[in-house]
Amino acid sequence: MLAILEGAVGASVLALTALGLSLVFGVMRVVNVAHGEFFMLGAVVAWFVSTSIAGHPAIGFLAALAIAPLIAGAVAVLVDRLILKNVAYDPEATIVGTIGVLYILQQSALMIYGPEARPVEPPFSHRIALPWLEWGENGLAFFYPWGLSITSYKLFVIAAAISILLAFWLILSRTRLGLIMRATQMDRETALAFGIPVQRVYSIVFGLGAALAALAAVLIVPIQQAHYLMGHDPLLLSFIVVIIGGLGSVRGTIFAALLIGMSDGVISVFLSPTLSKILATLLVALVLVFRPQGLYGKKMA
Amino acid sequence: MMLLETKGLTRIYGGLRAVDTVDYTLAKGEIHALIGPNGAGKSTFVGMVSGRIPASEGEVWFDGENVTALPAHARIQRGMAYTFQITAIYARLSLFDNVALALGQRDKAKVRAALDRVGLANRMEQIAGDLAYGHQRLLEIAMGVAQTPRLLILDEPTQGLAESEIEEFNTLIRELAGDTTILLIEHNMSVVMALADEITVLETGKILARGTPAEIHANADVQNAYLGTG
Amino acid sequence: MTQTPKTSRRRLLKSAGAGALLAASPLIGRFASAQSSAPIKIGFQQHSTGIGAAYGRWYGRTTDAAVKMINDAGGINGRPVEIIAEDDGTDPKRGAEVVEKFSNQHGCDVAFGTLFSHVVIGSAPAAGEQKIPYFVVSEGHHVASGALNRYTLQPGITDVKSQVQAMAPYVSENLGKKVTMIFPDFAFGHDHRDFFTAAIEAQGGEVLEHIAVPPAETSFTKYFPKIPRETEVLYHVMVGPAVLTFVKELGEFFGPSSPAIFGFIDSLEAVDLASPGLEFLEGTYFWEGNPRYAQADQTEYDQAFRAAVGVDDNGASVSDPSDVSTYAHMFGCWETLNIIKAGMEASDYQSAADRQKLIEAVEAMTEMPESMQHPQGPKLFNGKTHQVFGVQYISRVENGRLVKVHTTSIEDTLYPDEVDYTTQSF
Amino acid sequence: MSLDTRSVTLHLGLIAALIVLGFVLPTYHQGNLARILVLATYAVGYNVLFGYTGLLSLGHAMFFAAGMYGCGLAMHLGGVTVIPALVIGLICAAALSAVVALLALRTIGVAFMIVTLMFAQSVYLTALYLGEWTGGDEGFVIAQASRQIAGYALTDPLTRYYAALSLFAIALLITARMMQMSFGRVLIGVRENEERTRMLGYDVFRHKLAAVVISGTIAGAAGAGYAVLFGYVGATFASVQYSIFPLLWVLLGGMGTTIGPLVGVAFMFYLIDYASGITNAYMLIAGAVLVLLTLFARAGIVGEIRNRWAPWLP
Repeated sequence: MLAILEGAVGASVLALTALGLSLVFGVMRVVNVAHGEFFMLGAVVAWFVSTSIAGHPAIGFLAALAIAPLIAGAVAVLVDRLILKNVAYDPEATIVGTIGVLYILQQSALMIYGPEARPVEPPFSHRIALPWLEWGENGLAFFYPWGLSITSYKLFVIAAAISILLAFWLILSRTRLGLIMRATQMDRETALAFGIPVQRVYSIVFGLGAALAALAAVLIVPIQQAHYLMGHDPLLLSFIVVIIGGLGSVRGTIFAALLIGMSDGVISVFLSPTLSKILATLLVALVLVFRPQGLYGKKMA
Repeated sequence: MMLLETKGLTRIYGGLRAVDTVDYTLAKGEIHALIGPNGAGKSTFVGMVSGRIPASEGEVWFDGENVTALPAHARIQRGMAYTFQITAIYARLSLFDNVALALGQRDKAKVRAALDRVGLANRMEQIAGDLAYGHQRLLEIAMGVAQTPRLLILDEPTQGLAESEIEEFNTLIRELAGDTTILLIEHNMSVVMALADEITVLETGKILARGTPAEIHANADVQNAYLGTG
Repeated sequence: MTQTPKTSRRRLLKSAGAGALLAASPLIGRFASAQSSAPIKIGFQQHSTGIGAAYGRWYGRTTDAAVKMINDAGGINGRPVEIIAEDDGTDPKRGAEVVEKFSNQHGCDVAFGTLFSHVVIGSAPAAGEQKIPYFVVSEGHHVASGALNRYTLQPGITDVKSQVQAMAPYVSENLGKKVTMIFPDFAFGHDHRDFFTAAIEAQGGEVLEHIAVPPAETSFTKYFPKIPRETEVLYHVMVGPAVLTFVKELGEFFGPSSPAIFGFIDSLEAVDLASPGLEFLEGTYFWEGNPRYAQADQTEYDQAFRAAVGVDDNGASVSDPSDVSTYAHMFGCWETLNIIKAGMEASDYQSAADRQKLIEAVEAMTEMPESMQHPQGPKLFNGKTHQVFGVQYISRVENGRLVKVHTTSIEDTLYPDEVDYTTQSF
Repeated sequence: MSLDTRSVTLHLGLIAALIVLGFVLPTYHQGNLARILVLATYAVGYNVLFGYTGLLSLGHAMFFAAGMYGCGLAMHLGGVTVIPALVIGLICAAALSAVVALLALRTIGVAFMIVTLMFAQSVYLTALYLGEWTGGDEGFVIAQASRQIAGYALTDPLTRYYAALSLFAIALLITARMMQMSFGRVLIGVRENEERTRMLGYDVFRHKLAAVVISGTIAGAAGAGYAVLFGYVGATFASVQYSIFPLLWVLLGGMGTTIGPLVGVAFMFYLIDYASGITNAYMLIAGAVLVLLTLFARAGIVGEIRNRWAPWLP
């Protein structure tokens, strides 16, 4: 039970990050290797914002929620305009280019922010603990704290992630922007022919993808810490989630995030954690081998 | 002696029977044209013959052997060759490399000979993608011919060719006839009439008619379904 | 070990080794003249980037302070010391390349370095091949285990095996005998697992459960239900950027009803104890290589050491109180540089040709009393295993500060020799 | 001069130049070049799959590591001498690449990238998990005394240099020759147009399988070579980072060119070595150079030379 709740926290943050990657991948057909660094950027900005604003931690946190995605998005738009546009979104050139961006962002963070892991104070945090119940010799016995324990903030993260995902889904399916994005995703040429400013859509999408990653990072920093190398794992995991979920499928991405977020936690109940990580990794790889289109992807004819 | 035979060959796309229980035979040495309106299932049919597209039902027999279960490359190795409707040459490689891959060997003289048959021998070192579209089609045909197949499947070979090039193409196919059996999908009726020994008309996945060019020309159903529209 | 008189050693070397060495040493070293006032070059392998960067920065500051002290006091053998720092990226491949660069490109006299064990182990073969003395400040057991070579020494910091086993008596007597260990599932954690389990059993205690956490884990709560309920002491050691999460989640899990908790400060090096979420650590115990907070009985040496490096009484930078040092480890750089100085002066080091004499001089060292050169405390060097042994500290968190509650003896840290490097040829 | 003669001249000339360099270079650069040659061997192996066959693997570190651990453990725990240990390393890499290929080649494109990435991650975690033998993240040192072939100490700089050069030369000549033979041209055909290649009667799957195994085995040879020549084996070499390196090197040098991998490795090595001498922020410089290369030299260094001046470059 605890493993599942913890998994849900990780999974909801992962879903947001992966959605950003999936969006970029789906609409622009490029792999953004620097995606994890936008995540890191979000966390680092959150630290700067929350430490420079005095008062209740919630104020700083709210400010960070607004500012961090904006900054990450702005940097991403810059990357898009300066680099991706000029290589015409060629897949290979984009990979090398974004690896370059990755190095630049990482090193800049090291120089400006420093090598330490720094925490951000959560806006609120109450410990919620349920005891473990066991029928013993003397009747029902309570054991603290081996039952369920979690903080209210963690529950908030899950709720926040769900609402952001819902809002995003609404944007994608109900608004004109969403329509334009989906049209561009289907067929770039046709979209151009219909007068859609594809270049601007690309910039928006790339910025939005980065902003989502940054948003996810702001949510997680009160639990984890901001560190200049923290972008590595989210990148790999989002990658895996996007592919397993099926390209461009929001539903698939979220489902895969849940699967990945929970799988090793649950398996590790039975086996040694590292062994279970190995097995979970192999399992995911094999899912992909035998269902290459992903769980929700459409099979290509 | 039949070189190619299909029995109840069927392809279903999401409930739609693109090719519907087609029984078909092709005699050795014949030039056979497959015609029909767009979406009649011609390309799907030859795709299943060559193995590009797996058959939903039915069988393909080639030279007395059931090849239904064989993958495409194994069928090609048994003597089929296939040229694509949409030009599928190696655009970033030289003409030499293109033909050498088709030949399976890097013998300059043989490559030159194959290119010579379509009049491209003097462009051997050029990059294929730099050729004009018509020349790319000719290269595609040269690659098919270079394989010295027993069955050559040509999917709309003359599309995009100029009149003079079509004339050369006709000559080339006539030269091949006899040694090579040819299955031709073609829209250009003058090419069909000039080359084909026999014609099969497909419509909505079924064989509508089969006969000599003259018979097909006279067939009222065909007139209705196909020629009438053009 | 019996100590060979330094003088006779030196004579022996001069007759036997000098000729062969001259032929083998690199060009650059050969022409450095004995009367030279050119600086002694010490290559400093630094974790400037990569996972070890927080340590690297403080190792750098400590090194600069130590060199300033040495140079202010007249340098080594009358020559100034120059530090040539190269980033190893916290990567073993780059580490080895950097050692070669020191030896062949910069013409360094010795190499000196770094914390992370994989970088040390990756670099040691290069040091052995280049025949350049390589002084490490890693706290790994790699040197004393005999895995490395005669050119690699660790004279400035006690190794993990000693640290861990020295904790067992205090833990079993004061905190409890039933221990559950949480450690990272790679070599550093395995060292703790193996050495502490053996040591606590020797004290009549037992380890109920080993909980190994996979590398790169970022959330830990799911491992905590595995802690057996009868646990009296929870022993934790974590490294890497996620350590703070670990401690916070531990607190969230136990709330007010926890067993005694004992941890290695490695989990919180460079982390402010006043960070949000760490209130829970109040009353828990930590191993400290060197007490981060200035103690009531602070020595004059510690005071001077702090001043020289620029660390305040809370273990943070004097210029930025939120910039917390890696105080439990970085003294090793200071002490190691002073040992290089002592070794070079004892062996009358002039040029790269004297590198073997330098190693033999360091091997001949034994007792190192607490002093300005050894501000962390007294030490005993074992020339056979190339490893130093020093007192260790246990502190308790009281009002958000680490207060020293126990100082181990050097004897607590000793264990039988596992290698004799002095029998190896150069 | 015909195309093939020019290619032969280029490769033999390059090797001859490297032989001469071994004598004239200062010790430091000689040591660097030895490392570069071993890593370039890794990149040459990667190039077979990525550059020529068009399959982008993000997991090649597992093959490098298989060779490295196979060879290193045989020497460290098995007490085997260098030559048989190298063979064991090669066998390990070949076996692993065959198994991985059989599974991963069921996928294409991005899925192939991810599957190889995840297999490599499993191999990395396994190396950590078996820490009792592998030393986990710390790794282990191969005893200096055992690193010799027939009395020639591989720890001697010059011997090591020529050993590294031999390794590289073998890999280079094998791949260069392969790319002139039909087999190599078919791989290029697969890269350029897989469907067309299949419809010319080639068994595309078997060619890809062979490409993965050859590529993985050369990568493994580089890993085994690194273990023997530099005496250290550790899990770092199995990490994702070391899967991304060969991709970078090959893209930098020029994918699908025989000498591109060497140029890419050398460029990257000296870029970092040089930049780190000026500033600690050498990653920044490396990043900027990568961005500039993508903007202005998309085909990589050798690729641009081929595009602009020397279309015959193999």
